[in-house]
Amino acid sequence: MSEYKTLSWQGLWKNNPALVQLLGLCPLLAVTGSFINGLGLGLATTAVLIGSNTTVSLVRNLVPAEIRIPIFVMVIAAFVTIIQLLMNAYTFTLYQALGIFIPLIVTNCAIIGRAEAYASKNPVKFAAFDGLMMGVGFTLVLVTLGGLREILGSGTLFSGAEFLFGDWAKQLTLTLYVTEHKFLLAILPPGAFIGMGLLIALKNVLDKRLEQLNKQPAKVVQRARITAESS
Amino acid sequence: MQSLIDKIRQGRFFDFPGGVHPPGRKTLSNQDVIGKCTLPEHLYLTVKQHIGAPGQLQVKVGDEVLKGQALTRSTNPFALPVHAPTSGKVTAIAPHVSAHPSGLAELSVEITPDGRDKWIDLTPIPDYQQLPKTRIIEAICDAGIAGMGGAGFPTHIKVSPKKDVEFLVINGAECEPYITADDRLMREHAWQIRQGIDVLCHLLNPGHVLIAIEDNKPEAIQAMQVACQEKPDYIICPIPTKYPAGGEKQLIQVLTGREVPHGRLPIDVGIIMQNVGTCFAVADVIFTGKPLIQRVVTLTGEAMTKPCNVWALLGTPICHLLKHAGYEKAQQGVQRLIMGGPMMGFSLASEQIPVVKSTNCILAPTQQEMTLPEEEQACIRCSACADACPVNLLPQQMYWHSKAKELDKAQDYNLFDCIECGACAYVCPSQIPLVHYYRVAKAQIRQQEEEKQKADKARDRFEARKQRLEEEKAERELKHQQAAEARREAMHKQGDDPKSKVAAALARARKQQTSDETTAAPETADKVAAAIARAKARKAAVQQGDSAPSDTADTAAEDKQAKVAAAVARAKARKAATQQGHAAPSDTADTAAEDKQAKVAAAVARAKARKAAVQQGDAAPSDTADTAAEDKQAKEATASKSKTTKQVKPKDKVSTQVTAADTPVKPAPADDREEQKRQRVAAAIAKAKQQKAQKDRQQASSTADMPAEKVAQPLVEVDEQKKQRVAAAIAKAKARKAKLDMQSSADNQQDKTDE
Amino acid sequence: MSLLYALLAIGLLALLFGLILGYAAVRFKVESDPLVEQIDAILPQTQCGQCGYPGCRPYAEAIANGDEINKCPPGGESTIRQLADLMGLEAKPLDDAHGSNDVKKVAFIREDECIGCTKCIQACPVDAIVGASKQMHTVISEECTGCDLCVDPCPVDCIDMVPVKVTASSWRWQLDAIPVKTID
Amino acid sequence: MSLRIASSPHQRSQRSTAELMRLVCYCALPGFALQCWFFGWGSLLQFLIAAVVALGTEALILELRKKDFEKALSDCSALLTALLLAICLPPLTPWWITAIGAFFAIGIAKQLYGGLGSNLFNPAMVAYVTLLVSFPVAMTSWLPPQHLAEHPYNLVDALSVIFTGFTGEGYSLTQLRSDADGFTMATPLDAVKTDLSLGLTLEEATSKGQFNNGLGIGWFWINLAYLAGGLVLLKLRAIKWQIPVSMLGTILLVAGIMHLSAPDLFASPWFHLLSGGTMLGAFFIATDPVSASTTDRGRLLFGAGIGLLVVVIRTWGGYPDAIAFAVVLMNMAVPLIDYYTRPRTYGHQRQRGKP
Repeated sequence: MSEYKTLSWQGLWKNNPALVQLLGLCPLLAVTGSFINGLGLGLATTAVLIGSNTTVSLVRNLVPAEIRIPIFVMVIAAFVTIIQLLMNAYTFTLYQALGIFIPLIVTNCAIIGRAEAYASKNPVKFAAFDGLMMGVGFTLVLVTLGGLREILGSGTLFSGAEFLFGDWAKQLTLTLYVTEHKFLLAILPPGAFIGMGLLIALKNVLDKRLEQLNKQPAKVVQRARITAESS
Repeated sequence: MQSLIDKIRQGRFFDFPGGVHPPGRKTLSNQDVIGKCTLPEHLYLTVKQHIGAPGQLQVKVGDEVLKGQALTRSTNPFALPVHAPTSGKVTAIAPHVSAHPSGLAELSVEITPDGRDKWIDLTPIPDYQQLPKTRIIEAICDAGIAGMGGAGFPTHIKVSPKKDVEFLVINGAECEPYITADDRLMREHAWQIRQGIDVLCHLLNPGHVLIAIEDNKPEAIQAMQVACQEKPDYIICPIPTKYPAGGEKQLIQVLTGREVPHGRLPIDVGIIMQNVGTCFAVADVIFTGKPLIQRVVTLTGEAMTKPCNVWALLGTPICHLLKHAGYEKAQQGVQRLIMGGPMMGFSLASEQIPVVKSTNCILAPTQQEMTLPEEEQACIRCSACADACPVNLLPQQMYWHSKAKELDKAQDYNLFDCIECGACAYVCPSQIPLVHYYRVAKAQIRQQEEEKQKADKARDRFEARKQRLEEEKAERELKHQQAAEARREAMHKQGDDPKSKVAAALARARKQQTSDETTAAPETADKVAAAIARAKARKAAVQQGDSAPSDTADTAAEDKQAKVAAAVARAKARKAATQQGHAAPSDTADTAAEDKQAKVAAAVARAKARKAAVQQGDAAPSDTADTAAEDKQAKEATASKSKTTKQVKPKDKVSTQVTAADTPVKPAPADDREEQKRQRVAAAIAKAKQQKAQKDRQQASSTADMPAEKVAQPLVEVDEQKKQRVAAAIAKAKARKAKLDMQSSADNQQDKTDE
Repeated sequence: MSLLYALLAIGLLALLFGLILGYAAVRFKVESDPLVEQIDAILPQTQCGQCGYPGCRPYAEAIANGDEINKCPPGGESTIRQLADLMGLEAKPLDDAHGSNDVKKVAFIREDECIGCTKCIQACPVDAIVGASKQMHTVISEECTGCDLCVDPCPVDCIDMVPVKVTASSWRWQLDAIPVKTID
Repeated sequence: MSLRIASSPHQRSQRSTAELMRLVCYCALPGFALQCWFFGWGSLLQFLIAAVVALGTEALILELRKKDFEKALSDCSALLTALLLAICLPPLTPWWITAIGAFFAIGIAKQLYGGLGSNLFNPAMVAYVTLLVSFPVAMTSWLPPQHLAEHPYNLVDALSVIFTGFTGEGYSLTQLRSDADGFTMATPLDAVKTDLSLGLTLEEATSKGQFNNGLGIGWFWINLAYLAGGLVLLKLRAIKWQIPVSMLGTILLVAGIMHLSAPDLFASPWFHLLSGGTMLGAFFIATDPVSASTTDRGRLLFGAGIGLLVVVIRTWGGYPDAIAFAVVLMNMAVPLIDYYTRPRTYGHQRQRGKP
């Protein structure tokens, strides 16, 4: 159980792929113009992560170390293709909105990173859970950033939810304010960078607080004797 | 080439980049002739006043010295002597605060003048042109002449170059604001300076002599022109006034357009530079024989009521000069004194700092004329510093890196080419003390390099040691192997004769013991014991507080207890020995040889040792003296053993108090056998004693010894500190006592043994 | 059919790249691990053991294998910074558990108290103590790294760690630390 | 009483950072005054808003960073940033846009980078670019010069428009911008750009009302005023000549060549030099010491780069004026420029590969 707990903590916060490892920044910054876009990409990435982690873990003992990376890439590519086709079939508008970033999940370092660093060394159940948590962590950052940018840039939230969830979700769209002068910067790429920077800063601040809260009592390390004392 | 000299003759000079124009304020002090100063009460001559090595002291406290007498001797090429500036008595040779930015104390000779001002016999060499050059250079060296411009480089090294000298540059630029010492010197002693230049020319044989004077000193220029009239190859160069035109490298650039390559000396571009003050001093030496004992010092600043130039004896404390110039601290607000000019001088930490060979100015500014440094603000990268830098550095980059301690990057920006002229900090609008950052960074880099070297050396030594230890170990192992082989061989020869084995074992034991004895010869052993006891006492004193041995009654009781315990131990050991059949410890089993006697002996010894150790451990605070007593007992025992054995040869088992070791001795057939055994027993006892003593030391304090019974009574009342001291004393006494006791109680012991 | 071609092409490419990679792996093999040497060169070589390893080199090896870089009190901040640069890590403050970066010290033996036991000689990692059995010992302060390993073994406690005295040449422009004499 | 210990040099020139900043402010005043004269009170109000927000932000963030903000505020750098920003903003920009700009300039572009001296980009220009990108309409709503305007406005109107969006008489900003024919009056640069893109020749484009002999009315004088202020700065050695000279020279050269090659398609170099923020940029913005190059050769390169970018962006870019973009882009190149233009230190020979 504690392993699951550690994995959750690592994936969601401590070793968050987006905020700490800074992996997969390209899709992260590119598609987080709105909450739903972020959510869509996040879910897709999560699905790929779980699938690839599970598969990699399953075959981990069969794969020769020398060619593991190409094999991982093949596995990931396969899952990405599956996801891509699924999205093409069921959430076509979103698929179009996300565009190239769906196929680009293949190159998302977060995925191959987890496959290499974790899944290839651990049993299936942990690997799958790790994929889930990393994916959720990534998704959380995506939706937070997407939500922030959407609120600042267009004054709405959850707009386009119908693309992901179907027509019923149209009513989910919240309009927070209407203005003649929209804050375009938030929607534009610089806004993504600035927002991302601020999120990372926020995380660091929180981490510092946490650290101060549970400060470890000072330990003293035994000094090694270099040379023997005389007998 | 010719065109260059033509250009110089026409007064067309080059320029160096950057530079600043701080207000000169030279008229403050250059109005009057150079004055004379009265003798101070004491003179402090720092032994090392130049770049290089200090000279070797020639005088001792109490010596009478004459004016001009050498106080130190030059022992290597980079050492310069210092001379007594007046006649008097050497009253101290001790560290005195020195003319260094750090204000650290350095070895100085304190002279109390006798007021007679009596010269030593002088030997001028006016016929220097007939003498060999080495003779002149020697005279210059013996006169202690170092560059008087500020750096203090030994002049005799500078005037004996290995290369041809194209230009001899005489530096009279004096670009620092406020300072007028060279200015006045040129105005008043141009003739003698010229004579000094003649001497230098004789030594260096330069192509041309350039006398560089900033054009804000027209009188000095004129005076020098007059003095050099008959020397057509002496060219007076009135160079434009700009700080730091007087810097060696900058002056070379201004005059010749040449640059001294990084890490090289001016002589590498065919130039030698000497300060006018140095020329004057050289002339002094050659024509009057006077060594360097005084120099012109500018006393200036608005806090001086009578700013002036003065001939100051080396070693004169600053406060004496300040008095001369009418220094009024009330005018200053915040007091500060600067040695050197306002751009490169350093602030003084004490008024007792003496004048040294490179002291050209004492500056006491008021707050209005030099505002106090404000708090440093953020650098706005205005690059005013880069524009002011005379060597084309990027001061702000160096500042960033120095501040961030990125020393390698700072070096990458040529930090070490900085001449610390202060132009950058002068212009900085953010009040950043840039030069200070560079100095700190330079010092850090030097320190790091030093540490790196030291670390490399330490690594080498560590590895060498490791290797040595390994070799030693291998050697030892080899020896052991050989010994083992030898033994095996012997065994083969003697078959399964148990005696030989025993003999070998005994021989080993004996060897060990003798070696023990040699290392711990009785006297040394006592000393060592005393020392160890002392140390323990100290340690105990530190740890004291919770341990209760200050209680005398307790001590006494424990002492007794310890004795009892020892007795019990002995008894038990004896018992063990007698009952060895069933009570033999398991570990004896493996050593159990065929030889019963040997087995018995070993078992007894071991058992006793263990028992004793355990017992003594229980009887907690038994002490070293006790140990000594036991030791003595043991010795006594062994000593009397032969007697005992003789006396009680057909002894019954229980009747005697003889040490346990005696028991197995009983059936011993031969004398030498007995001897061996005795030794083994003694060894065992010694071992036991040692173990016990160790345990004692760990838990008990030294107060719990026999003499403590007498002394410890007052301990209960006295405070902790006293207790500790007493404890230490006791510990020391204890060892002595133990020795005495050993002898005095010999009879007693004998009785006991006999009992 | 086209599927077959695609598979064939991919397979051939995989084979080709595999061969190149395999060749490169043999051809450009790195013989030794120079990282340890580099780290060792940065460490101050006091051999004090405060890092918990018996000597600087073992610690260097430990760092190369991923141990923390902030365990060397004698090296202090500058060593940590250099290590961080070398290892591509972030510099962090010295770990207090290993002691603090004190002023530089050297051992000094109070010679009249020395009993000549040679224990300190055996404890000194750099052979900076000279002396023989029953002769008094002395420290070659030039060689002493200030590790204070000799202090504990001394049975008579006659070894002191003395701060290295600042001289004019080793002075580092600590202007604010200059004691200023008061004038009246 | 004890002796004061300090590091040399003990003497210092008396110019301080605050003085330098104030000097720059003063020298910008004539141009700013002219701007107010031509385009109304709005600019002054913008300055006040920007100054209040900028100083407030600076104080707030310094407080958060636990630094002494009184001292930092007194160096006038925030004030200068506010002034430069206000100069760049259209006079009747809604107040909150100005506030966002000022906050962005100080909070993001300056303090997040470490405060005065550590910012990589010119804060005022970063803020301007941010606003321009975020609110393109509001940021290009320049009024016609007052004497050409259909509805000249007074101080109260300005206040009202800035804070509510309408004058007291109910005119909106768009109406204020319209000329007699109901067409909005763009800035000369904007107009030229639009017209050229519509296929008109330069001559046709510049024949409109806000042009006078091919140069924009008002802008011409304003630029001259900034030029004068800049010359004073040069004279007082507050800035160095390299950046303005190389920047204006490059504009002249590049625009000149282009104009000569196709007079109908490319505006004349004089038009480039004397419209928009060219002079302001050359003397007041590009010379910001913190974000500009610090070596002499570097400054020449830096200025030339800005000049080139200005012409290029004005001609082919999507926004009418280009000073801000050019400056920010070149700011980015400063560390590189500085590294490769290090001066040769005394006694060092120039080595190949290592300048």
